[in-house]
Amino acid sequence: MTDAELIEKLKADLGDRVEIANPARRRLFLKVAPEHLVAVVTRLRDAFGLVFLSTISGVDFGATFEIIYHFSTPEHDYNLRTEIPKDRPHVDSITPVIPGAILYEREIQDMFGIVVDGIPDGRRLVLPDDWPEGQFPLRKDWTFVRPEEVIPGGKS
Amino acid sequence: MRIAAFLPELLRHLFKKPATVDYPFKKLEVPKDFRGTPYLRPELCIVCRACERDCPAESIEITAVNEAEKRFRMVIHNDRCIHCAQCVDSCPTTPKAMQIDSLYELAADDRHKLKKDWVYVRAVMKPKAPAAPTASSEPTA
Amino acid sequence: MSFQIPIGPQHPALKEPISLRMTVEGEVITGADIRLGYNHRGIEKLAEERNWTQIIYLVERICGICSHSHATCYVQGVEKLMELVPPRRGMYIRYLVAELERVHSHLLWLGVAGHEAGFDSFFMYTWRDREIVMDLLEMISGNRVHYAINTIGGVRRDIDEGQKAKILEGVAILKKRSEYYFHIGASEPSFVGRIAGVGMLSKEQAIALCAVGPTARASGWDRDVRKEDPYAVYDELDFEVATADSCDVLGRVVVRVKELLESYKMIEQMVKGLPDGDIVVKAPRKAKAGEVVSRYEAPRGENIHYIKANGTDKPERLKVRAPTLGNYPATLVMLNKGFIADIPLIFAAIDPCICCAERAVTLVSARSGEESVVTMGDLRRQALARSKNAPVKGNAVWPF
Amino acid sequence: MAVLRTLLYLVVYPGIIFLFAYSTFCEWFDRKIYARLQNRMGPTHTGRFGLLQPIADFFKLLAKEDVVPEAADKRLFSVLPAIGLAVVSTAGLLLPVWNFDLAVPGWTSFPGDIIVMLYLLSLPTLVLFLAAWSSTNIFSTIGGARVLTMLFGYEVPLFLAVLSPAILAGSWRLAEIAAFYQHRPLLLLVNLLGFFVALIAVQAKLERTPFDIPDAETEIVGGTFTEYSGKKLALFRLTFDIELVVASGLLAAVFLGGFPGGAVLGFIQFVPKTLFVVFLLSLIRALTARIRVDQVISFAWKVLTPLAVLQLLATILLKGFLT
Repeated sequence: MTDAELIEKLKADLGDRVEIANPARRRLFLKVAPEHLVAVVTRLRDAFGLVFLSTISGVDFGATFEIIYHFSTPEHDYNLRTEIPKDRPHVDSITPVIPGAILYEREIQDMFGIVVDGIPDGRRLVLPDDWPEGQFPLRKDWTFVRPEEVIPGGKS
Repeated sequence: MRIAAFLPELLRHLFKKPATVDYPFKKLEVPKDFRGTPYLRPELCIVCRACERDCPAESIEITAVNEAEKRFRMVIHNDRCIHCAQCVDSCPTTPKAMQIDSLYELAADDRHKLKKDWVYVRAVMKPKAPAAPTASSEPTA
Repeated sequence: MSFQIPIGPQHPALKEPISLRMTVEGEVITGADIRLGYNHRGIEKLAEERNWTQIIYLVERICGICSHSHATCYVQGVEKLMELVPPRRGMYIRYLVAELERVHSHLLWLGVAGHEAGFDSFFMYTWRDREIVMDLLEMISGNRVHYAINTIGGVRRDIDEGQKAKILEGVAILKKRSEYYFHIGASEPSFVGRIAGVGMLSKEQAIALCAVGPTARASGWDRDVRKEDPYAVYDELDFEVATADSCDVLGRVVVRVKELLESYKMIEQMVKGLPDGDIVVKAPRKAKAGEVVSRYEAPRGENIHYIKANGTDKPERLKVRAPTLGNYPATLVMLNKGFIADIPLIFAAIDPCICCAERAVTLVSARSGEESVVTMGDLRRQALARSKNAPVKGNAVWPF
Repeated sequence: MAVLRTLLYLVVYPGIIFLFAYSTFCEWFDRKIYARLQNRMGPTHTGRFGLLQPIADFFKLLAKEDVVPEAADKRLFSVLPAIGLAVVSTAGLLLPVWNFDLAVPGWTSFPGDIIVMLYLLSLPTLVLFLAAWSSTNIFSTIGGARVLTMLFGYEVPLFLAVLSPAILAGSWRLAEIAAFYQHRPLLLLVNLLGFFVALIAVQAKLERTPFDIPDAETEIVGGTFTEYSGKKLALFRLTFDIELVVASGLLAAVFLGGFPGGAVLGFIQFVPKTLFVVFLLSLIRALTARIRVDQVISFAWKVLTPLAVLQLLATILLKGFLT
């Protein structure tokens, strides 16, 4: 199936819930509103065989977050993106549809402070347990001030 | 499944020379492209700062000692160096002002001793001519 | 009686820090939990402050064993962003190193599997033979671990005729040895008894939990980025995707040995068909705004980098997903109902490469079995207080 | 004179000095063979050919910090290494190398000493279990449970295999068994099966691969030894080295014809025979992967014990045939 055919098929199936871009061969970028996310993922899994989630990336745009779900089938790569406002960072969990998404959802919770609603296990994943609340390292406004290097037993 | 399938191989090795090298007493040669520690040939450096900009470990530091005399100081923090030799690739002069040696026994008990610095006068862009008469290279470390 | 045993963050079976909390009843595992973050170095954040060239060496240091895979994955993404086409010869050398790295990684893994099963002779032999491929890599790139052969637009070191001959010679020896290991791995009864039927992961579970790489392929799910999304030179090479359907650790051994044999085939093809020409094109310092998803089949599975550029010499966002992370949910399923003795084997069978934060220590009190999370600062204070209060030992002097 | 002889026997040969020196040599031999089988060098630089490496390791451990866990039973924890060492050294005294009179049983060689020796060799296992249990560490506890589980597996085949030559010789005294086979060397071949059963059981008793389950470092850290450090660990390691010597000496005395001819001739036979056994044990160690504890039990009861019983039956039938 060529890219153009696939896009036609996707458009026919999902209607105006998604915007589709095709920047390179085999690469599809689908944009979906956050409220349709789980429904679209379910439909894609059942009708298009998207069972394999590679990872979930988050990007900080200043006023909004973009979350990208990278799926792939043997023929195509699907990158499903959704944008959520920063002042209300909530997104629905896709773990009921794709169980393997759990670690990636925990990761974006840690790193961006995005609240994943309905996640079965919302503990911290990569950040230490004594990490202060409300600090999310991959947000653009979070900066790390490198402490002065202290060499034990000598001057720097 | 076979009992003691490994036995012939094991017994064969009893009479073979060990595969390991008795390291501090015997040494292996390094390949010709080995990336050791970077060093500077100060008479060639045009202070373009390409190495400083591209160094992934931020271990090269160039500061002006005297702007008027065009004297500069380069410090290579070998305790931070990751031996990627990107500075050699980035260096625009021919021959390269940044060079890399092939020493590999770099352990030291004091990281301050690993710092190397050069104070030198900036070379002119055409390094094919013999070094400028004012160029005095004096490694101070 | 069920009790918890902590495997890690420091444990002889783990070469890197990760914490597995096992609930066991006698020798049988009834529950498993995983805790990451002991090795988080903030590379994604760091990458946002570096320029395109510096990041090559940064991502190379995500992992020591598959260093080339991360660098290649990143570089091929950046080349797409910059619309560069590297010369054919450069591409061939880059993927030649990639396949050699796969050989080295799989041989290393075979040795580790042997060691985890207490089969040290196997471990020593595979690691001895791995030296051959390490020497080849050192000869091509200059160094043994971080090859640093990638640069944006090609590679940094060329191959001459003598080196080609040496590569072919080394691969011929390795081929013979790998076939021997295949034969031994399938026939030494104590080894097979340890790995057959251990760590079962059915195909349905592998798909649901998004397993990647040899773990997925050993469950009969033939996903391989090299085949399904042939990047660079892989559509010109003749190879097969190695799979097994036994779904256990033995299957993972078989898959990896088969992949070794496929890699030797590819190396020979690449060395023999090495085109002439340049090895590198000059890269611009800045990339146009845009985004790219770069996929690469690392020795451990699919490696995916998402790179977003904003028109400067630094990326807007670099997201790295190392293959091991994708295999953790599957590992927890595999561990369930296994024996304590199987923990290292099952965990090693996904070839874990742990890259992610440190700073918290979980203490399990031996007496009460209660857990308390203590920060590093507290621990240091406790240690200092204890050493201050401790009486000076009379015999704390060297006795001779 | 008798007192001097006894003192020599207790202190020098085969007493504690000899056992210490020879057990470190056996450890060196084991390590060197193991390394050479794996195409490595093994100990090389301490002393000539690295001969002093085990002694250097021993003294290094003696100088290390000795940590006793707070929750442990301190008295038991500290005294167990010494008990283990004493037990195996006592077993070493019963080896019929010197100072025995075939006609007159003495305190170093008496009817039934083979049984005493087997029991003395079983005691270190119990010591190990107690050590593991008193450490209170979770890994040690698992290791201790594994020690006992394994004990139920290998002990029966070992006893059956070692006792069948004794039945054929018609004596419960090591020196007499050895003398019996010296007169009829061909009968040694009858016990070949028993020798291999005993060899594997001894491998399990010494907790070496494939039976190093109680201290499998990749599974349960140090297992039984997790909490032991410094001097106590050094003593435990020495215990295992001496146990290696004593067990290989027992096998050599029972299955390989013993060591006749007084102190000097006996010594000349003792060394090659025990080294042969140690070599075989090293070979097994290099040949196999560690198996699981349930596999040990099923292997011991389904394979080793039937083989040992077979050996016993063959011996009894042969004995009836001979007399």
